[in-house]
Amino acid sequence: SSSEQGQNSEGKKLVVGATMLSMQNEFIVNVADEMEKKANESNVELIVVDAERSPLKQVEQVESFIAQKVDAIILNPCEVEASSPAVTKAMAAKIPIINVNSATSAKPTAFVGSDDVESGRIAMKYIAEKLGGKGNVVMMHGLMGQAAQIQREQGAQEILKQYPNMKLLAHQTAGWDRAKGMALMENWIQSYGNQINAVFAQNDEMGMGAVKALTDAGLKNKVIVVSIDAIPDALQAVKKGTLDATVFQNAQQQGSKAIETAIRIAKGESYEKETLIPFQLVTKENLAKFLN
Amino acid sequence: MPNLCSMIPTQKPKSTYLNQVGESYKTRLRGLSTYGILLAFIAICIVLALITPRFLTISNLTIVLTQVSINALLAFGVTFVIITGGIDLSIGSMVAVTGVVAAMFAHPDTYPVGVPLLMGLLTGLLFGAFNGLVITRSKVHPFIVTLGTMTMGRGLALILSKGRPISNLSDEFNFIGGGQVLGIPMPIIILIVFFIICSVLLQKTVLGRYMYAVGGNEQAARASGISLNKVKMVVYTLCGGLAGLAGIVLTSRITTGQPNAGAGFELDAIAAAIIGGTSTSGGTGTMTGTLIGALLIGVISNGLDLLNVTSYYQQVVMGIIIIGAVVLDSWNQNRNK
Amino acid sequence: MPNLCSMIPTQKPKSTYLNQVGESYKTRLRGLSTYGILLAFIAICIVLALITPRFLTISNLTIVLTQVSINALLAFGVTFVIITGGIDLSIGSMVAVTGVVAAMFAHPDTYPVGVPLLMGLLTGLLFGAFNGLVITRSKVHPFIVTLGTMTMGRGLALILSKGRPISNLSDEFNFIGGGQVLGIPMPIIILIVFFIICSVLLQKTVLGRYMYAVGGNEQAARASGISLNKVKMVVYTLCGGLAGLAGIVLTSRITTGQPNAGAGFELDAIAAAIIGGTSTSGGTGTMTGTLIGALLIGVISNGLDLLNVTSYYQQVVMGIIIIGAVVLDSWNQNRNK
Amino acid sequence: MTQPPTPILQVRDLSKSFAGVKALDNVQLNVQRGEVHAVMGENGAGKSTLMKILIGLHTPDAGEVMFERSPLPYGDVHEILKRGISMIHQELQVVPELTVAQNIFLGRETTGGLFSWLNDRRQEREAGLLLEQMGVTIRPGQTMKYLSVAEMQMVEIAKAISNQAKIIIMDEPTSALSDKEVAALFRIISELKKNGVAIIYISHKMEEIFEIADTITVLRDGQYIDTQPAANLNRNSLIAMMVGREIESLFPESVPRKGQEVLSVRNLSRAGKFTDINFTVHEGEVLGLAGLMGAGRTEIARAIFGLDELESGEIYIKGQKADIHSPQDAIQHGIGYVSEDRKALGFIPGLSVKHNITLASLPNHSKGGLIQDKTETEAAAKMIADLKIKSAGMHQKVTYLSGGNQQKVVIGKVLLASPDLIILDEPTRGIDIGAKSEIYKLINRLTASGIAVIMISSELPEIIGMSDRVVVLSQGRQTATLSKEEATPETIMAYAMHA
Ligand SMILES: Nc1ncnc2c1ncn2[C@@H]1O[C@H](COP(=O)(O)OP(=O)(O)OP(=O)(O)O)[C@@H](O)[C@H]1O
Ligand SMILES: Nc1ncnc2c1ncn2[C@@H]1O[C@H](COP(=O)(O)OP(=O)(O)OP(=O)(O)O)[C@@H](O)[C@H]1O
Ligand SMILES: [Mg+2]
Ligand SMILES: [Mg+2]
Repeated sequence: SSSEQGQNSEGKKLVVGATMLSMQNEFIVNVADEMEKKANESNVELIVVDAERSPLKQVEQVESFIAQKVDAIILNPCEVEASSPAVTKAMAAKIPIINVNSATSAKPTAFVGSDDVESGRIAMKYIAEKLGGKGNVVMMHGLMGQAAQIQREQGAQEILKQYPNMKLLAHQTAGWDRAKGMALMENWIQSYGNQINAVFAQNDEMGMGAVKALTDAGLKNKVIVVSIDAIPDALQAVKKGTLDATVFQNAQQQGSKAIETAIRIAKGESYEKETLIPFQLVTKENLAKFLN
Repeated sequence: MPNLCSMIPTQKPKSTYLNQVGESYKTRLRGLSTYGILLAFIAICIVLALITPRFLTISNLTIVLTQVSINALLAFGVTFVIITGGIDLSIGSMVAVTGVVAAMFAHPDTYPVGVPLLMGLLTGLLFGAFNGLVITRSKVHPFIVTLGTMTMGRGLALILSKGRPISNLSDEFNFIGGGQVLGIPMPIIILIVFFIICSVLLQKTVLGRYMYAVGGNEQAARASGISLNKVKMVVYTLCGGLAGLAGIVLTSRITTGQPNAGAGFELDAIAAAIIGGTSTSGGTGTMTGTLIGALLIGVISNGLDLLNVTSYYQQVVMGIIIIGAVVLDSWNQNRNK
Repeated sequence: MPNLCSMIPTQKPKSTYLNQVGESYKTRLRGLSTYGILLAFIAICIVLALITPRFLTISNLTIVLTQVSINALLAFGVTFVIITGGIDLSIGSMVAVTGVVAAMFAHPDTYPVGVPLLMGLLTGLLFGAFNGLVITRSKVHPFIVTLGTMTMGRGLALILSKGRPISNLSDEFNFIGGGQVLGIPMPIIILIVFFIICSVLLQKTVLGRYMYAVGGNEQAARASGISLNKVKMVVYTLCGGLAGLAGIVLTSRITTGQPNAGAGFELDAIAAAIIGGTSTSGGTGTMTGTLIGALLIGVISNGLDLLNVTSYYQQVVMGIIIIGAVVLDSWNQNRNK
Repeated sequence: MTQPPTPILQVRDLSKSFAGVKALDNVQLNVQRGEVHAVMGENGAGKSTLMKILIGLHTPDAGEVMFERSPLPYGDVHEILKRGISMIHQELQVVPELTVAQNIFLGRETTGGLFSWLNDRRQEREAGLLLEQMGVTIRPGQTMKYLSVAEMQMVEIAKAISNQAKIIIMDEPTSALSDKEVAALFRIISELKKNGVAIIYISHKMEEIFEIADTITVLRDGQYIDTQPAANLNRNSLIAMMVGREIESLFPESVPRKGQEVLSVRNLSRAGKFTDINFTVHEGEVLGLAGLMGAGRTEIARAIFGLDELESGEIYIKGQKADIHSPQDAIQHGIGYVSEDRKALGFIPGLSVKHNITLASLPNHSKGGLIQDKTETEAAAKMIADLKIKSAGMHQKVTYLSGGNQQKVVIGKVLLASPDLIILDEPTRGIDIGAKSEIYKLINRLTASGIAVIMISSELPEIIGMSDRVVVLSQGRQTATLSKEEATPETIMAYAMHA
């Protein structure tokens, strides 16, 4: 019955600790909110902490969870490698650890999420198809060296390689930030003017900045802009037609599935070792599905 | 306690007869400190114009100015603070808080555009006044106080916005950062207006004079009947107000209130002020210098993008050019001394 | 002219005595400055222990100490710098560069573990020496120089690592940050060893004395035959070396060389030093104070996590507590004056 | 005639300029072992610059310095100190956060043990002995910043002496000392002379020069004028050499014009500083405050001016009780204060002459917060003309002015706030004889226009020459109030030492 859902074998309320990549990132906040909701429903105590994009902080937070002897840990990794010690330490302490959203090189008890490389592929593929496999692209990176930046770039580059007539004119970081994305796009417009056919921004924030700069310069109709995350702003922009496409990651599913898995493991029930939640391309055509 | 300032040897008193000519010469050269960095700035502009024809176009220069506006507004505020011998690290967070607050009142068909403007500014002024209050009451170093309020402000912005960008702002509001008047982008107009206001305030008013006095020698200022606490309250509040304005311009420019906007802006603003000749020990600095400092940073950043320098190298080059410009300026000044 | 010397009293004015009693009393209380922040620290610990039973456990305290170690090492370095009246904003970037360099040499079956250690340290020392060189040669304010090298360092770390984390490090290397000796985590051991080394250096050696002298009154130090440039070179180099060590510990702890590690670390380290009583105007400060400052920050951050304070509120509370602790300390000092 | 022995220090044709200004122009100086060699000249004559070259703080542009027959290692302070030249600097060169002993041994610390650890305990012992020999009671473990200026000056003297130097340069060592310490210093000097140490001595106090100097070298505007045995000179001939003209009488005649009561203080007290102080000052009157160093005179002035809080007692201004808690209040009540420490409390070094002069009266030169440049400039120009302030113009920064002119700027600032009462605390400290007589004339002009003056001074001739009445303090207590006739050096001293 639901009243005993969140209890461990000794009948005490289950405690789950979660460390999130960054609570300043809208997508991650959405995942965390879903987890919170699900935890409330299941009568589980959820402790959410913010790693502020620092893998060191994340490792320390997991250490702290271990010291507190939580029943399960949910890890939303900052980094593939650098967050791995967190996994190793939890495993060594025999506390189940579930990776949500993205992977670490060390193998956790279970994984719920998707592969960021795939999102880069989806976005760039859309651009390539729109341009008919020919044209000039610019790419906006997130903060250099971060897992999401590396993987999204990797996916995009894979696709670019398949289209020899597509040229990467320039690529530069705008640090995941809308204002910086806007400034960068403004400067690119100065350098390349009409040569740019498409923009791939590694997240919606930068994408929205690029859209703003292009609109101001009166170039939006000539340039395709695609980004990743499908935040509400981006969906609105897709609706208006200013943003051509974004890539949707299912925050709701990632959040609730993560908690579900954690509870199952903690209670010693059977669970999925890997729950893959696919990315989906969002364009004007299928937009309705994502607006709620 | 003996006053410690008395032990810090200042420049030797000069002989009256001998140096009058020399002094006025030196004084004139001293004034050139701003001039020196202006030369560095012009040199960089010339180099950029030679390397890339895209640099020296009206449209590109307009963009540079627009991009510079936010940093310049912040730098004006922090120039006041640094002139009095203080520092403000919380300006980046103030940009976020004020932007979020303004955005909360800027949805279409809710309030007239004056309301988000007022609320944003007011938030900035209050935040700044809070800084000033803690600094003057507690006598704790402004570095640590504003480091604390920087963290607090960031948290506040996240709490107010629940960690999500606030979008869907009215067109009137978005005009502030995105509109144009007579073909001139609004941020540039705001920049020019506030440059003039701040310059006048600093150079032509009693308050401005008191700022120099407090930063130049706090004890002597006090003994001249100046209330140190009042002057400090005013500069931190002003700095907050200008950060509020910058927050509004930024929010309006990107048409979203961003709780994580402005991170690191404090360092750029302080850099602009120092590059422009404001001494961190207080008592010197001008708004013109600060404006040139902000322009220097803006032009370099624009130029590196135009030249498509890889982002890794951009950072290295940016660092080298900034240090280089200031080093050249300081050598130049020392040689003339 | 009457001969004044004949009238000179042989009896000395009593006020000198009077003064001495009062003064030495004051001096003793002054020494309590560190003590004040220690009290604040203990108070916070007691409060935490009362609120949550999880706080006062060996395992939790071990974790806090381990977590504090990196910030403390950085704070030790920057304490040297601040005591001489300087500042170093580049320590966060140095952590990244040294970590990346160390990781490049730390793959299993390539070099013995001494090589990455040495290379990391050397990189830090060189970086710091570069800071010192520019600061002493150019006479540009350390704030702007290290702001420049902060940007440059970040770029360098990205260039060296090609923007990617460097992983697959040897077990020996990972032992530095992740291993234990007699049940004590290595970072804690390193922390204690370097706390002692830095304390002794500052308190017991001529070099340490010169640091205080240079920061207390540069001109007086120079007039006493102390080479300002040498002392400054040493402190920036030391600061770089300690940042290198912190970079190694960090890299080893997260088993990856991260080009974007350490962002913002400079502010935490400076905060620890200032909270611990190092004055930004130079001439005062102790390693014990800095250690307590770092512990204070670490304990608050740990406590807020333990209490499950929402991350947004954590920042607000963190800001309030830090300002609060320093304010209390300063009131306490003023009252005793 | 016997050949004079080779000088231990020979300076030949030394020149030094700053940004095109010649501070020294072909200067000569020969110093013999065991002599006290006075170097004299007006403010800005180049005395300190010459000394800073000798100690290595400046490097010369041209010329030659031979010390013990070998060239001086220019610019290397450390090496020069080691070779045996040490210096008491005109500006206090102390590290406030270090202890007395640490300051004394700064740069040549006592170390011991395998790793040459600092040995603070031994340093304190040695410093204690040294200070005791000098006859001063300063605890060697005391933090420097808690000492009075005079005590710091004594520590600086101890530091220079303890270097076992062959030449000790003393650049205005007595400007912050009272007579008792001066006597101690002179005892030390004669001791050093006996041991063959040469002293280069700089002071603006004439009596001192004639008391201790063997030889006198005079500089004027950076140029070498002459060197003479002290015995060949008298006060007037020396002044003539320095100034290039005669100065007749130092203290101008004045007609006392005592008017209404301006200030009256009753039972002023501040724990540990002063107790039960009562006096009254009238329009057109100069009230002298005399006492030994540390008698509490400055403390009383600071309290009246609102820089420090009073603990008890009342202040009456023109018969009305006044509540003064800040300098602002004091200025509003018509009080002006010229501090003994003009660098710390007097002026803003980075601001111009004009801006400094108008600082305390700025609201009077502004409308609605906006400074009226014309009114301000006129007011400043008038004050500059009135006080004969010499500068390159009113836009020159005050840092670059000579000490006397800096002092006049501070007085000008105070005057422009139109006070009824001015407190002058050591108004002539470190000021050359020409500027001194101008300041005395100025005081007379102030009283003539009905302003009341309180003058604090450690120079008895000044107190006696200028005051209409003298209040004498001893250890924070008022021991006498003397009329002009009663105020002889002997009586003042007797009351100043009164327990
Ligand atoms: N700011 C201060 N803090 C602590 N002690 C002080 C302070 N100022 C002065 N004193 C001490 O108080 C006593 C009175 O000093 P004060 O300056 O009033 O003496 P004075 O009579 O003016 O002598 P002086 O000739 O030195 O100016 C001295 O012993 C001095 O050391
Ligand atoms: N560091 C400096 N930079 C520029 N000018 C200087 C410097 N030091 C001294 N001067 C100038 O050199 C000249 C000589 O100054 P110096 O200090 O030697 O005079 P002085 O004879 O010691 O005067 P006083 O009696 O006031 O101490 C003055 O005109 C002074 O302004
Ligand atoms: Mg001099
Ligand atoms: Mg006095």
